[in-house]
Amino acid sequence: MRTLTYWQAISEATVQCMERDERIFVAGEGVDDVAGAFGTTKEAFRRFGPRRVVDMPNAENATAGIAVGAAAAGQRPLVVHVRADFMFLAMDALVNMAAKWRYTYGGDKGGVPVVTRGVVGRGWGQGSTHSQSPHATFAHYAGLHVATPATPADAKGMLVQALTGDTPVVLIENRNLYPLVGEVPEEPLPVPFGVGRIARAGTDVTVVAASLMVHEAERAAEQLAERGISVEVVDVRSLRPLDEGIICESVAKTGRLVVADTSWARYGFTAEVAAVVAEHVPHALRAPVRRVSLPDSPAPVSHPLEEAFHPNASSIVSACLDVCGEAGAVLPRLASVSAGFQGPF
Amino acid sequence: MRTLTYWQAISEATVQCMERDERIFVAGEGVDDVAGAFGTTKEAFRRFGPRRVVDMPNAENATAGIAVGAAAAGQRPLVVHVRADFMFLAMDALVNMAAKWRYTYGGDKGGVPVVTRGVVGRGWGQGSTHSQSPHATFAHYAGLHVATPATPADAKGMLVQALTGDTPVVLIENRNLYPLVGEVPEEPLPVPFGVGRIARAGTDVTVVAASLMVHEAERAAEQLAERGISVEVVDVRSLRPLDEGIICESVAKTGRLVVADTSWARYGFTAEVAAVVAEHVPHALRAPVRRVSLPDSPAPVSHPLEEAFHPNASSIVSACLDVCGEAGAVLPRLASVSAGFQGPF
Amino acid sequence: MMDSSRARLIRDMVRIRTVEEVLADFYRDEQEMRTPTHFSIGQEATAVGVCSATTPRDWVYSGHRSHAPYLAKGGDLEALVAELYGKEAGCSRGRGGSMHVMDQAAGFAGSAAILGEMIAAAVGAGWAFARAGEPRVALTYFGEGAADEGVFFESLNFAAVHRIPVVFVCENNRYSISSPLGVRHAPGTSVRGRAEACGVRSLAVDGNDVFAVRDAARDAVDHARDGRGPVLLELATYRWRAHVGPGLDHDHGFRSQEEIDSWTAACPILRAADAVRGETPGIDTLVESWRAEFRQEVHAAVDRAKALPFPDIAGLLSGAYLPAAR
Amino acid sequence: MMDSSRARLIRDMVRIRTVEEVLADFYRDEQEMRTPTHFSIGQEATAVGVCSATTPRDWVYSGHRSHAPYLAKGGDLEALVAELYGKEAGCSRGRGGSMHVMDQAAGFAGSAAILGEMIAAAVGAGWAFARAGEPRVALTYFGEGAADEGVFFESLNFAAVHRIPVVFVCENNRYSISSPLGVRHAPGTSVRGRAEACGVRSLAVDGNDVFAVRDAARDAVDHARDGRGPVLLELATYRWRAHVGPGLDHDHGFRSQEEIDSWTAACPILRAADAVRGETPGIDTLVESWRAEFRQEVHAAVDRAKALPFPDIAGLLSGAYLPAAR
Ligand SMILES: Cc1ncc(C[n+]2csc(CCOP(=O)(O)OP(=O)(O)O)c2C)c(N)n1
Ligand SMILES: Cc1ncc(C[n+]2csc(CCOP(=O)(O)OP(=O)(O)O)c2C)c(N)n1
Ligand SMILES: [Mg+2]
Ligand SMILES: [Mg+2]
Repeated sequence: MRTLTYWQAISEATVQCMERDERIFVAGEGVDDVAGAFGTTKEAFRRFGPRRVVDMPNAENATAGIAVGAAAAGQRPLVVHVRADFMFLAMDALVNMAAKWRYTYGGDKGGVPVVTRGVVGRGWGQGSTHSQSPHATFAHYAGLHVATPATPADAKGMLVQALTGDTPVVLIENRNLYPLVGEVPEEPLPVPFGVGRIARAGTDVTVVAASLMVHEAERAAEQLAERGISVEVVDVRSLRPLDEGIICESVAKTGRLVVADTSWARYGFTAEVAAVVAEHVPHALRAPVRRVSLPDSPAPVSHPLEEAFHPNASSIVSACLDVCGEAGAVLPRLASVSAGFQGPF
Repeated sequence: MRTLTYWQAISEATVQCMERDERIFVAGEGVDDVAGAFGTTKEAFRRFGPRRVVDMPNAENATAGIAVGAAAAGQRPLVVHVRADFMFLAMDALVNMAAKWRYTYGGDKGGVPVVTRGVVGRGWGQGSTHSQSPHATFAHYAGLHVATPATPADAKGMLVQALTGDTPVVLIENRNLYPLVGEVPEEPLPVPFGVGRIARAGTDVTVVAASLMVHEAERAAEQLAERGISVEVVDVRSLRPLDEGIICESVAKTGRLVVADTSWARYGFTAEVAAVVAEHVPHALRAPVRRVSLPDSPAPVSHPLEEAFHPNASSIVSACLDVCGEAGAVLPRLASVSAGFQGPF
Repeated sequence: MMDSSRARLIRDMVRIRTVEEVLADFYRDEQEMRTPTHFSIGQEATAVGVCSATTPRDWVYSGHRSHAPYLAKGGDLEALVAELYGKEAGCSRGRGGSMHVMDQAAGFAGSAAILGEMIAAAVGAGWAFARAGEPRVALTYFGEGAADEGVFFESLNFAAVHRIPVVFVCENNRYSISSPLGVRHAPGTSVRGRAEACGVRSLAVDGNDVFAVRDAARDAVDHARDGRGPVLLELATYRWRAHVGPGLDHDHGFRSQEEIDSWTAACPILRAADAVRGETPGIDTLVESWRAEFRQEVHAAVDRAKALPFPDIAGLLSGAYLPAAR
Repeated sequence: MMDSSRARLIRDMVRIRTVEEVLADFYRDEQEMRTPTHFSIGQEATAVGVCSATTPRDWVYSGHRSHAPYLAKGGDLEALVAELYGKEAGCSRGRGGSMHVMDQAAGFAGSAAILGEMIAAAVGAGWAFARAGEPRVALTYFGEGAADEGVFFESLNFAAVHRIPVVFVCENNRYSISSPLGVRHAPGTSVRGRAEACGVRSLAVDGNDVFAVRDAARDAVDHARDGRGPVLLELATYRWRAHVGPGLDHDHGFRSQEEIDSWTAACPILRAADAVRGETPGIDTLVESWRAEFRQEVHAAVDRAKALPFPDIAGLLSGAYLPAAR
């Protein structure tokens, strides 16, 4: 199969869906500019112009509410935030309007399938308000779907699913994934939400992850393989719906669980995955669960602090060694996926 | 000790703290009106007048940001939302400004100890956007403290702690607790965050809960006691910091865990508590963890649907029976704490 | 003979008044409509005057004070009453309650409990109409209290920049629950001034004069429909009952009896009747007969609603994600 | 001889320009300041003109474009440079970076990355000053892009209602990243018009004329300090560099070379020098000598910053909750 980068896959999904459905339009701050939301909206703008790729005022709350209203009236808005942090300003519209619309009016009068893409991930000393990943916050609320594609194929397929589905969707994209290359089908085939993926098969430890952390987990798995520890990496792909089955089956097999995330532990992704296991297969656990997540502070800027702050392949390695009873072991530090990034932002 | 209702306890804490610290003021929509935020701000308004109990425009985002700015300049704002749902509009100011302020400027230049009270809880067919409890959403973010007092004494003590402490605090109050009576110290003694409480001692099952669900759990425990099942009810009191020790000790003793909450399961309070146990004392579990939470839909209005939607003492009883291997048993239905509520809202 | 369109406006106001008065009594006496309910009694001219200027293909949104716009737009009465009683046959299948009503056939596109939400939604709907090339207009009712919200400005601004066919209908009844406008907006400013500052054409109209409201709304809707951009109507009016629920709030101390009395005297129905009394001396008899007719209609709707089944709790989750079967 | 206050303004602008130019070169060449940096090159008159009208007890906030207001307010240069290099001695101990700087002693009260946040914060600070009975004023810099945000309106409104001693300083440089104002605000409207609509006194001033800015700011600060209410200054200006980072964006296609050239010709330093050349024919020599002096100052600050230690990662969590020891 031909390969694309993650950002190209998103761009292709956008363009193909817009070709097939003229109700789809892209709305976001600067989506028409030279950067084109990390390249993901450039081709759409080139093809469809400003009527369908609309530069929005800096008004995130209204933008989200307008998207809801447009969706209620039959359009299919794709809202893009080049930093997901701005979505806190759209929280009411997403959680109170989009998520609840269909149900609140009885469930039989149509929904508001707005699709919101939010970019997260470490850049270059971006500081406390540009280094967050609010996936768990949105995934807490019934009515939304929240997906976190880790591969170019999923980035395309899940955006296609979102743009052709019935449900309001939040897609969280880690910017460090954009340059990643992978095989991507030419056709706009949807990847359903709620179906996880074994990113790497293994027998000794299960690492459950989403988005960027899937790749960090794969790096960790490679290093651990050399040491004779066989790691299974589960990519949940979407947080809501969540594929409980794939998590439980893997843990039932390996008996050990590490959960890795780019956000804080409390009330987050790592909590939910651990809870699912505690609910369904607690007796499979041969060791306590370990969570790899952010330390309990806001994000710092200074490079050494930033390096210490963000969990990566090596943090996953340590956690895996720990659950395998080799807590003392120290392996060479791995470079994280984002290593080598250059600014200016 | 003399007794007060939960709302009186909040009122008393407010008044006493305002007497002792003239930098404290109350800000919120309608805090000066005849209802006085369920009575909690009436006495403060009577005593201190409109200069210190300030009716705010319906502008939740700016109100929160203004409170942050006032706190940075040395005032101590207490912001009141008669429905916590409005706090989604203040999410950016709470999560990006208040939570991160101290750390982002180096940690040594003072913080912004704004205190935000948000009222949650079922009323009377209030519908999908007035029936939420966003405690887990706020508790996910490092930098905040989030507390959920269940008793009049805690309602007073934790508000005192918040108004005299260094940290921005979100206090979530379930409106069904307001009429509850309990012993409350006369003095404004702080109740520290992060120290849980055994609301009822027991040996067979641990029910971990917060806020209203502590009382539902106590009702459940009573019924189960008659059947010979001894339930320990753990009231975490605050979600951030979270008293992991008290949870783990109780589960280590009982070997069974039910977590009860008024919000959705995914990425919520029930997830975090289960995760803490999976991290620290998984081998103590003699049965899978059970979560009692909202079903995965927005809140309905119609009375029978509302009754089915909201978890209560009987849902906790079922879950306890389940983890005790008596899943088949059916006990008489219990009235929930909110039973008998009359409108109009 | 009275101009039939004038008669129609008065009749529609009488219908809404009668329906709400009867529902308020049932609400108070029975405590069976378990949903917070914001009556528009005293504010019927804004509902009727504006909606009379729309076609069924135009969409109207409102905030929490939803019944009057819903009915004025032609929303089904029985479905509304069933909704208030929480019945499966309710316009929102008992899921939405008083604050979340919808009648798509009539063009009542929805109402919401959170201030400001439907202001943005209406702009989005108007945008959708324009994008699809349909000559339809979106309208949105909100109180002056919602005009405190940032999303109101953001929505005005976007509508002006993109010349969205939307009409912002501000029912300025001077209070947000019990907060007077004076503690929320600075002296010398107005809601319509805010619209103008964003580039939205605006008009301030006596909101208790249904004929003036209708005329202003016609201009506004035409303007929007012709692609000439959004319009804001600031309609001065007054609510007679408490903010929420069937009762009064006269003893709450935030508004004076004189103020209440002067606005009760300015009853939109009375004023409309006065205005046509010259041409139609029998107007009062007419009003009385309408009242009787509508009293019967709403009593029948209540009786029917009570006899209807509640939703089956087996369907609790239905419609949360995928369409619910009806 | 040149009026010493005029000289001071020019000198301050030259200092900011020189510092930023040198820092931009280091940023580009070394890639060691790992923090997104928004230079104000070309916009020095707004920073200097307004801050010159404040006392150290007045507080100034800004958005992401923070260095110029920070320096104009008297913020410590070495602490700023150390912050950009991520050092423990930085003004925010390496935690905040370019977008989160603070110098409390100088009255620079903070800057933030999220649009609009510091508009509300400044209103809160002004409110705090008024509540404490202190004759202090809060000021807040923001771009016209932040004026799209609802919180801007909410803040204007609150400030007007409560007559908060706050001055809103809008640096209208016509672009939000690459979005021209025309796609974000409707024709015929202005930022100051929005302020007026909320009841905030306003003034539009040529933001590249430092003397005009200073005069307007004096009036505004006096007005606010005297308890006569908030003021908004809309200052037309232009940024020369790219939105973020040390480079140019001339090839991005969203602004014409003519536009750029005309604004480069309207350089605030050149214009100020022109204005005083009559009284001070030696102004150009003076400017050159200042440049040299400040070049040395900033080079020294850079050298020092590079030699300083990074924060100890053992202190990663310190200050998240309780005060951090320094
Ligand atoms: C965002 C938000 N803030 C506060 C409220 C609480 N609230 C409900 S109705 C209301 C009064 C609104 O006044 P107005 O918009 O003038 O409408 P009116 O009730 O006068 O018709 C308020 C403050 C809310 N529903 N949503
Ligand atoms: C709430 C929010 N939305 C969007 C952004 C992204 N953003 C950062 S700077 C900027 C441009 C703002 O323009 P303006 O306020 O005019 O300031 P300027 O950069 O021109 O000085 C934008 C859109 C942000 N930081 N915060
Ligand atoms: Mg009102
Ligand atoms: Mg700008």
